Amino acid sequence: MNKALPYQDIQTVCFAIAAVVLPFAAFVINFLFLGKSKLSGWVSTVAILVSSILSVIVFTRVWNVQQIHVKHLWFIIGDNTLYTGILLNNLSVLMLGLVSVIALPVHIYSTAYMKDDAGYSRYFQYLSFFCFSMLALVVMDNLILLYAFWELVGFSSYLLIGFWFDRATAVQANKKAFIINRIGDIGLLTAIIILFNQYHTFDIAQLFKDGGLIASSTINNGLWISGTTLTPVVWQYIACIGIFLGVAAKSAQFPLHTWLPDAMEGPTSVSALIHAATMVAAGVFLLGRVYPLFNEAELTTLAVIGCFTAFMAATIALTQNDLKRILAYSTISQLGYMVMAMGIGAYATSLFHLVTHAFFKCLLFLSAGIVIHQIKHIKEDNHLNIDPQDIANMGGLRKKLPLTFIATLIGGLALIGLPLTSGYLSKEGILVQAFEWAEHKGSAYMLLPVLASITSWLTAFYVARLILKVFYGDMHLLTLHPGIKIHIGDGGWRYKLPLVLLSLCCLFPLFSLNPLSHTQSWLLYGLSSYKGYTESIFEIIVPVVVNVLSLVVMYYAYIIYIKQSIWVSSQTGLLYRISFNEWYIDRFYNCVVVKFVLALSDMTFWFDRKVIDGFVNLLEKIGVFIAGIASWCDRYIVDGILHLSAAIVQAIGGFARRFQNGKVQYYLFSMLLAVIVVFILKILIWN
Amino acid sequence: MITLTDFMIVSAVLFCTGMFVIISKKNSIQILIGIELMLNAAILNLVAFGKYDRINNSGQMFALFAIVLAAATTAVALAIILNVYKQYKTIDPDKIKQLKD
Amino acid sequence: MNILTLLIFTPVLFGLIILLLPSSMRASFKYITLLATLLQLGFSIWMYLNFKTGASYAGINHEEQFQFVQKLPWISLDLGGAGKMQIEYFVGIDGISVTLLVMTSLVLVIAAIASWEITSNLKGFFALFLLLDMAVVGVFCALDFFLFYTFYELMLLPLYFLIGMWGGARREYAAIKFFLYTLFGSVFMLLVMVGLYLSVKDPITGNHTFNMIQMMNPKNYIDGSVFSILSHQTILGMPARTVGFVVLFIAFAIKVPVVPLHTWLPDAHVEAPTPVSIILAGILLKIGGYGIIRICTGIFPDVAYSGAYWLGLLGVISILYGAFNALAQRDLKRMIAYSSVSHMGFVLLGIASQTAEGISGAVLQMVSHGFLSTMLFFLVGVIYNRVHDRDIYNFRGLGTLMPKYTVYVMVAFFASLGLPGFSAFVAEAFSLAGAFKSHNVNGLLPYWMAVCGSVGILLSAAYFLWTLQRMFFGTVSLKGGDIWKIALTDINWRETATLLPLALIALTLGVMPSLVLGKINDSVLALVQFTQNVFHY
Amino acid sequence: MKYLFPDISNQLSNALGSIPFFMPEIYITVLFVLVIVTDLLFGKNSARLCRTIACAGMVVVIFKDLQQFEQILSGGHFLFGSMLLLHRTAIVFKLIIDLLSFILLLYFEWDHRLKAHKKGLSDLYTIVVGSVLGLHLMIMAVNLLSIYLAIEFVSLASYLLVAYRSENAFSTEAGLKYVLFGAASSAVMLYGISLLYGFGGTLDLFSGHMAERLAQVNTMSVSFAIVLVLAGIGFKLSFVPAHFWVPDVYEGAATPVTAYLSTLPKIAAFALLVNFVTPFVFYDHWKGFDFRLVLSAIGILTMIAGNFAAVLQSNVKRMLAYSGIGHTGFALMALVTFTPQGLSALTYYLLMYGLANIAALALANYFENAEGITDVKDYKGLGFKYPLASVCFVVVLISLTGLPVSAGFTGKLFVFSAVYSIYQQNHDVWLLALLITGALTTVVALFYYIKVPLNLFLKRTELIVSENKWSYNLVILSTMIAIALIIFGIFPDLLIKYM
Repeated sequence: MNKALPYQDIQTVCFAIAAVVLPFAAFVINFLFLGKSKLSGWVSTVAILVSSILSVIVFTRVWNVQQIHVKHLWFIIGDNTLYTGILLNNLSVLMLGLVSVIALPVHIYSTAYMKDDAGYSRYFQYLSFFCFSMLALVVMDNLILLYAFWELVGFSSYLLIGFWFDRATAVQANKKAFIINRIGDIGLLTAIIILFNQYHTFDIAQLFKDGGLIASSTINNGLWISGTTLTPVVWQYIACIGIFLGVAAKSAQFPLHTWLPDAMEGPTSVSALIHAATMVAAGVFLLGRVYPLFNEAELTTLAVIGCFTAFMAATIALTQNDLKRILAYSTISQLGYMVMAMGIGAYATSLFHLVTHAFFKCLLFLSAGIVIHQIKHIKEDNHLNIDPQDIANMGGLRKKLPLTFIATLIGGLALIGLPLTSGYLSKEGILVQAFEWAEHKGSAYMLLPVLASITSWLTAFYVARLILKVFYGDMHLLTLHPGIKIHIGDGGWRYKLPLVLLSLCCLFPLFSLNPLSHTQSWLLYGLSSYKGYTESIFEIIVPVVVNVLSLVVMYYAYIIYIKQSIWVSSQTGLLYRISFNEWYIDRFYNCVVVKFVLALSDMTFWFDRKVIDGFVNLLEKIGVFIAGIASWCDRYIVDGILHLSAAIVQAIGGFARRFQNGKVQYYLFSMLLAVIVVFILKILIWN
Repeated sequence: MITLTDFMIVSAVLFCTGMFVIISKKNSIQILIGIELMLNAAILNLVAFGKYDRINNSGQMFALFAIVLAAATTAVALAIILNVYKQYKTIDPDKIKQLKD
Repeated sequence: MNILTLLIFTPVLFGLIILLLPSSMRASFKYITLLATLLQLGFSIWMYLNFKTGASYAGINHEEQFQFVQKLPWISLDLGGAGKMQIEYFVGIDGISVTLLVMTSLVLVIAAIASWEITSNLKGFFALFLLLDMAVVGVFCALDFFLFYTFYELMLLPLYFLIGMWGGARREYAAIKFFLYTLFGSVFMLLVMVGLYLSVKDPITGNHTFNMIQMMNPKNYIDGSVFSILSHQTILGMPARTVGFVVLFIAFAIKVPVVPLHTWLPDAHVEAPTPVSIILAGILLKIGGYGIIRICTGIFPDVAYSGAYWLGLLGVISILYGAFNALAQRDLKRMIAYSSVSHMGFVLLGIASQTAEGISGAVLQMVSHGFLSTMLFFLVGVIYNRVHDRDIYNFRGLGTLMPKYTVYVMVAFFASLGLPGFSAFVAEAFSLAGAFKSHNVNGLLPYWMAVCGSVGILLSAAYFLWTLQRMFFGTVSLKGGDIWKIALTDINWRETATLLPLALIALTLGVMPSLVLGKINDSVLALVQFTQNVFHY
Repeated sequence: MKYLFPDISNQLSNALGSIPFFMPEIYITVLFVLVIVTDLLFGKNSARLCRTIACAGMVVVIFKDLQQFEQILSGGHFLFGSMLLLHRTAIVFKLIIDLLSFILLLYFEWDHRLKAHKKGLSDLYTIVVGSVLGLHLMIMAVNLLSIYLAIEFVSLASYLLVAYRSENAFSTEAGLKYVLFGAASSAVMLYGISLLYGFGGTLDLFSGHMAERLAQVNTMSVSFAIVLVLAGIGFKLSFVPAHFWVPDVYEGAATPVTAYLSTLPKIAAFALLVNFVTPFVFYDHWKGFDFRLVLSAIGILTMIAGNFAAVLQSNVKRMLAYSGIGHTGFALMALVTFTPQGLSALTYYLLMYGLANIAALALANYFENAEGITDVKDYKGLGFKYPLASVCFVVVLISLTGLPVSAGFTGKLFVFSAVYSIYQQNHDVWLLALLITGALTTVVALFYYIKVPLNLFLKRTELIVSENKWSYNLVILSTMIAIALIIFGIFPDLLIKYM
C-alpha cells in the first residue's frame, strides 16, 4: 500500500495514529490501574495534550500539502478484502486538530469541575474513550470503521449522559439518546450496505475522491449504474436518506433532534465537548465525507431541513429558562446552519462554521458550567431548593464572575455573529452564499436565506437575553431569599485557562486576518470543493443588514429584560421620550412581534415535546404494543398449536380407548364389525 | 341331490348363528357353544369341499383335527370359566370387567 | 490416535471415570469435568492453530480437502438386491466446523465452571454433562450422515434429564416440550436420511453410503432414485428434493430456532440450570445453523437456491418477532432467550443470501453468539444464584450494588446489540450486507429483507437498554429489601475468571474478525461456488 | 383308495427323510416330556429342577437350531409332505424364539407373585416348553392345516399361562377374555381356511395350485376368505382390529406371562404371516386381494391406535401393552416390503423389540416386587432409590422408542430403509403413508415412554425409607439386556449380517 511513502509521511502517519491512540491508552490505564485515583484526570489530560500537539503537527504537514492514505489488511471476507487504514486529507486533519484542541481545555477544566465527584476516575475513562472514538472517527479510511467509531462515539456519549446513573432522568435521557442515535445508525448502516452492494468497497478514498467510484456512477432510466452493477435508483435515494438519518440523529437535525436537550443531564463539561463542539458535528463531518453522493435535489432537501431545524430550534431557545437547554437549542440551530450550508453547496463554509462553532459553543458551555457550579455552591451553602440551571434565579453575576462574563460575552457575540468574532466570518459566509444560491435557484428559494437571517436575529435575541439575565441586573436569588451568603468566583486556573484559550480562538485572527470578509479565510481555501465566489452584492448587503438588525434586536432584548432600570434612570428629557417612544415600538413589538415570536416559540416547543417527541414516544409505545401482541401470539397461537396437537393426540388416543370397556363380547363385536366394514369398504371402493 | 351350495348355505347359516350367539348371549358357556357352532360350520365346509379333493382327502383330515382341537379348546375354556365362577360368582362376561380402561 | 476422535471421546472417558468413582468423592466431580473440558479446549486450540487454510483445504464437497480426517468402516450391511449399506465412522473438519468447534470447546469449559452451582446428585449431572459434551462435539465433526444423526439424537436425552432434573419450577413441561419438539424434527430427518442414502452410491465401492460429501455430488445419485436431481421425482405431488430439503430444514430450524418453531426455547432456557442454558444457547442453536449450512444447503443446493426467498423471509421474521417478544418479557432469562431467536435470525438471513459475505457473516454470528449468549446466561445465573429471582421489575439500581457485575452486563449487552468493537457487529453487518448484495449477485433475496433485518438491530438496542435502565441504573430498590441487598454481593473471582475471557474474546473477535474469517473463508467461497454451480451438472 | 398305496411308501420315506431336518423340534418334544416327568417325579419341589432342565434344554435346542443352517445351504426344504418349510429365515425366527424363551424361562421365577402361586411353577415350565414347539411349528407352517394346528397349539398354551394364577381374579378374568376371544378368532379363521380350501382345492400354500386357482375364483369371495384368515392371524399378532383383548389380558396376566405373550407368539405369528402371504404375493397373476394395501392400512391403523391410546395410560403394563400394539404396526411395515431386505429388517426389529419388551416388563416387575406398584405415577422419585434399575429402564425405553444409540433405533432404521427402497421403485403412496406414520408415532411413543423416566427422575418426593426387597436377578437380567441393546445399537452388523 505504502511502499513509496517517504519517511516524512510515515512519521506523519505515526503521529496521527499516536494522536488517536493516546487517549485510548489513557482510557486503558485509567480503567485497569487507576480505579479510584485522582491521578486519572492528569493521565487523560496529558494524553490529550500530547495528542493535540501531535494533531497540530499532523495538521500543518498535511493541510494543503498532500493527502496521505495508509492502509493495512484487516480481514478477508469472501472475495472482499477489508483494510483498516488512515486517510489524512484536509478535512480529516482539520477535524483531528479541532477535536483534540477543543478536548484539551475541556480536560483541564474537567479536572477541576469534577474533582469532588465520586466517579472522577470513571469520568475520565469515559472522556478519554470518547476522545479516542472521535479522533478515530475522523481519520478512518473506510465506511465500516467509520461506522464503527460513529457508533462508539454514540456509545461513549451514552455513557457520559448517564454518568450519574442513579438519577432517573439521566438514565432516561441516555437511553433516549442512544436509541435515537441507533435509528440514525441503522440508516447509516443501510446506506453503507447499499454502497457496498453498489461499489463493492468500503474505501472512502476510492469512493468519494474526485473521479472516484461515486463520481463515475450514473443514473439512467431509473437505474443506478456503476461498473456492472445495476440497482434501481430508489436505492440511491434510500442510501442518501440513510445517511441523512445518520446525520440527523448525530447532529440533532429535525426530526431526530429531541435527544440533545435531554442529553444535558450529563456533566456540563461533557456537554461542552460532546454535545456542543465535537460529536454533534460528526454528522456534518460525515456529510462532508460523503458529499459527492448527494445530487442536486437531495442537497436542496438537506438545505430545507437544515434551515427549518435552525429556525425551529432558535424559536424554542427564546423562552427556555434552563441555561443549558438554551445552549442546547442554540447548538441545534447552529447545526441546522451547517447542514443548510452543506445543502446549498457551501461545503467549505459549512465546515468553517463547524470549526468556529466548536470553539464558541464550547466556550459558552464551559462558562455556563462555571455559572451553574457557582450557583450550586450557593445552593449548597444556603441549603436552598432551587434549580441551579434556571436563569430566572441568576442576574448580576458579571461582577462576581468577571472572567466568565467576558468569556460568555465573546462566545455570545460569536454565536450571534457580530464582526470581529470568528462566528461572524463563518455565519456571514453561509448567509451570503445562501442568498446567492437562492438567487441562482429562483425566487421561491429566497425563503431559505430569509428564514436563516431571521434565525440569526432570533439568535441575537436569545443570546442577549441569556447574557442579560445571567450577568446583568440584580441577583434574583437575593430578592427571593434575602440574606443568603454568596461566596463565589471564577475559580482557579484550571477554570480560567480553558476560558482564556477558547476566548482567543473565538476571535477573528485565528481564521482570517480580515475581520470583515469571510472570503479571506485560509480555512476555506483548504477545503477542496470551495470554488471561490464572484463578488456579488450580497457580500456587502447581507453582513450589514444582518448585523445591524442583530444589534437592534439585542437592544430590544436589553430593553425588555433590563427595562426597569432604564425607566428608573431616565424619567425626563429627550432620552426619556425616545425611550418612551421606543417603548411604544417596544410595546408594538411586544404585542405583535415578541408575543408572536414567543407564542411561536411556545408552539414550536410544544410541537417539539408533544408531536415529535410524542412521535418518538408513540413509536416506542407501538413497539411495546407490537411486542405485547407478539408475546401474546407466542403464548397462545404458536404455543397453542403445539398444545392443540397434544390435545389431538389425546383425542385420538381417547377414541381408541373407548372400545376398551372391559366386555369381551363387545371386543368381539367390534372386531367382527371392523372386519365386515373393511370388507364392505373393499367391495364398495376398490372393486 | 344335495349340492355343494346347500352345504355352504347351511354352514354359512351355522356360522352366522354362532356369531350371533357369541355376541348376544350373557353366559360364557353359551358363548362357547356359539364358538362351537362356528367351528362346526367350518368343519362342515371342510368336509363338503373334501369330497372334491380326492387325492389327499385333506378336507376330511382337517375336519378330524379341527374337532379334536375344538374339544381341547373347550376343555381349557371350561376350566377357566369354572375358575371365573369361583372368583366372581357369575359367568356373565358383561359383569366381568374389572380390567378395562 | 486421531485428534478429532480424541476430542470427541475424551469426555465420555472422563464420564466413565465419574460413574465409577464412589459418590463419596463427589466433590471431585466438577474438577474432573473441568479437566475434561479443558483438555478438549486444548485439543481444539491445537487443531485451530494447525488448521491449514487455502483453496486446497476448503472442504465442503471435497473429501480430500478435509483435515484431521478419520475414516473407519462401521456398519456394512448387505441389502441383497438393493446393494450394500455402508456406514462409516467418518470425522473431519473444514473451515466451517473448525471455528465452531473451538467455540464449542470454550463454551463447554464455561458451562463446566458454571456447574459449580449444582449441588444435588452430582454424579448424574456430570455424567450427563459429559455425555452431552461428546454428542455436541461429535455433531460438528461427523461427516457421515448416520454418525451425525447418532450424535444429533444423542444430545436429546442428556439434555432432557439435565433440564428436567436440575431445572426450575416448570422443568418437566420445559423438558418434555424440548424433547418432543426436537424429536419431531429429527424423526422426519431420519426418513430423509434413509431416502438419501438409498439414492446415493459411493462411486468407488458402489455401495449405498451415508457419506455426506458423496451426497453433495449430484453424480453419485442413482438414476431414478428419489432424490436424484435429474430424475425429478415427486413425493405426494411435490418435488422430492424440495420435500427432503424442507424436512431437513424443519429439523434444523427447530434447533436454531426459527419462528414459528421456537417456543421450546424460552421455556427450556428459563427452566434449565445455568450451565445447561449456556450449552443450549451457546452450542445447541449453532448446531441448527451448522446443519442448515452443511446439510441442507450442502446436499440440496438447488432447493436451497430456489427456496432462498422463504429462508430469508423466515430469517427476517425471526429477527423481528424475536426482538419484539424480547421487548415484552419481564423475566430476564426469557428476554435473553428471545434475543437469541432474534440474533439467530441473522444467521438464517445470511445463509439464505448464499453470498460469501452472508455465509461468513452467519458463521461469525454463530461463533459470536455462542460466546455472547454464554456470557448473558452466565450473568443471569449470577444474579439468580444470589436471590433466586430473575424478574426485571424486582431489581433497580444494581449498578451501585454490584459495579463490577454491571460492567460485565454492559459489555455483554452492548456486544449483543451490535456495538462495533465486539464480534456481533461485524457478523450482523456482513449478514445484512450479504443479504442486500444477494439481489445483485444471485437475485435470491429482495433488498427489503436486509433493510428489515437492520431494524432488528434497532430493536435489540431497545430491549437491552430498557433492561439496563430498569435493572441497573437509578437508585437502589429491590423487591427483597435488605435481605437481597446483603445477598447481592459483587461477582467473585470464579465468576470473573469466567466472564473476563468471554468478554475479551468477544472484543478480540470484534477487532480481529480475521481470527474466524481467515479460517472459514476458503470453505465459504467453496460453498458459494458449489451452490451456484449445481445447475451446471 | 387303491391307487393311493404307492403313495404311502413315498410319504413314509418323505416323513422319515424329514426327521433330520426336524431335530430341534424333536429335542423340544423330548424336553417337554422330560420336564413333565421331572414334575411328576419330584412333585412340589420340582420347580427349580424343572427350570434348570428347561433352560439347559433350550440351550441344546439353540445349538440344534444353529446346526440347521448347514442343512439348508442349498435352499429351503419342505418337510412332511409340504406341511412345513425349513428355510433360512425360519431358522432365524426359531433362534429368536428359543433365545427369548430361554430368557423367559429364567425370568418366570423372579416374579414374586407368580412364585407365590400355591401350585408351584413346574407346570408353567411344561406349558412354555410345549408352546415353544408350537411356535416352531408356526414358524415353519406352510400348509393351512399345519398353520391351524400350530396356532391352536400355541393358543392353548397361552390360555393356560394367562389363567395360571387361578387364585387371582385378574388373572382368571384375563384368561376368560383371552380364551373367548381366541376361540372365536380361531373359529373365524377356520371358517376362512375352509373357504380357501374350497376355492383353492388344496391346503398346501406352496403347491402353486392354490394361488393359481384362487386367482380364477371370484375376487370378492377370495377376499372374504383371506380376510377371515387374517383375522385369526391378527389375533396372534394383535393388530387392529383384533387387538382389543391385548390391554386387558396383558394387565391381568402375571407379568412374566405378559412378557411371554407380548413377544413369542407375536414373533412367531409374523413368521406365519410371512409364510401365508408369500405364495400370493409372488404369484405373478395374483389380483384381487392386495395384501400390501390391506396390510399397510392395518399397519397404519395399528400404529396410530396403539401409540395414541398408550398416551393416556398410567398402568405400566397396560401402557406397554398398547405400545406393543404400536410395535406390531411398525413391524408390519417391514413385512409389506415383501423383500429379503425387509425380512431381515423384520427379524432384527422383532428381536430387538422382544428383548427390550421383556426387559421393560422385567423392570416393571422389579418395581412391582420391590414397592408393590404398577402405576407409573407411583414411580415418583424412585430413580434415586433404585438407580441401576431406573437407568436400565431408561435405556430400554429409549430402545423401544427408537432413539440412537440403541438397537431399537437401528431396527427402525433398517425397517425404514427397507420400505424406502421399495418406495423408491414403485412410489406406492401407502408405503409413504406408512413411513410418515411410523415417524410420527415415534414422537407420540416418546410422549408416553418418557413418563417413566419423568416420574423416576424428574418428579421429586419425600422418599419413604422402606425395607428393600432386593431382587438382583431382574436387575441383572435387564442390565444385560440393556447393555446388549446399546451394543447392538452401536454395532448392529454384529447381528444383522446373520439375518
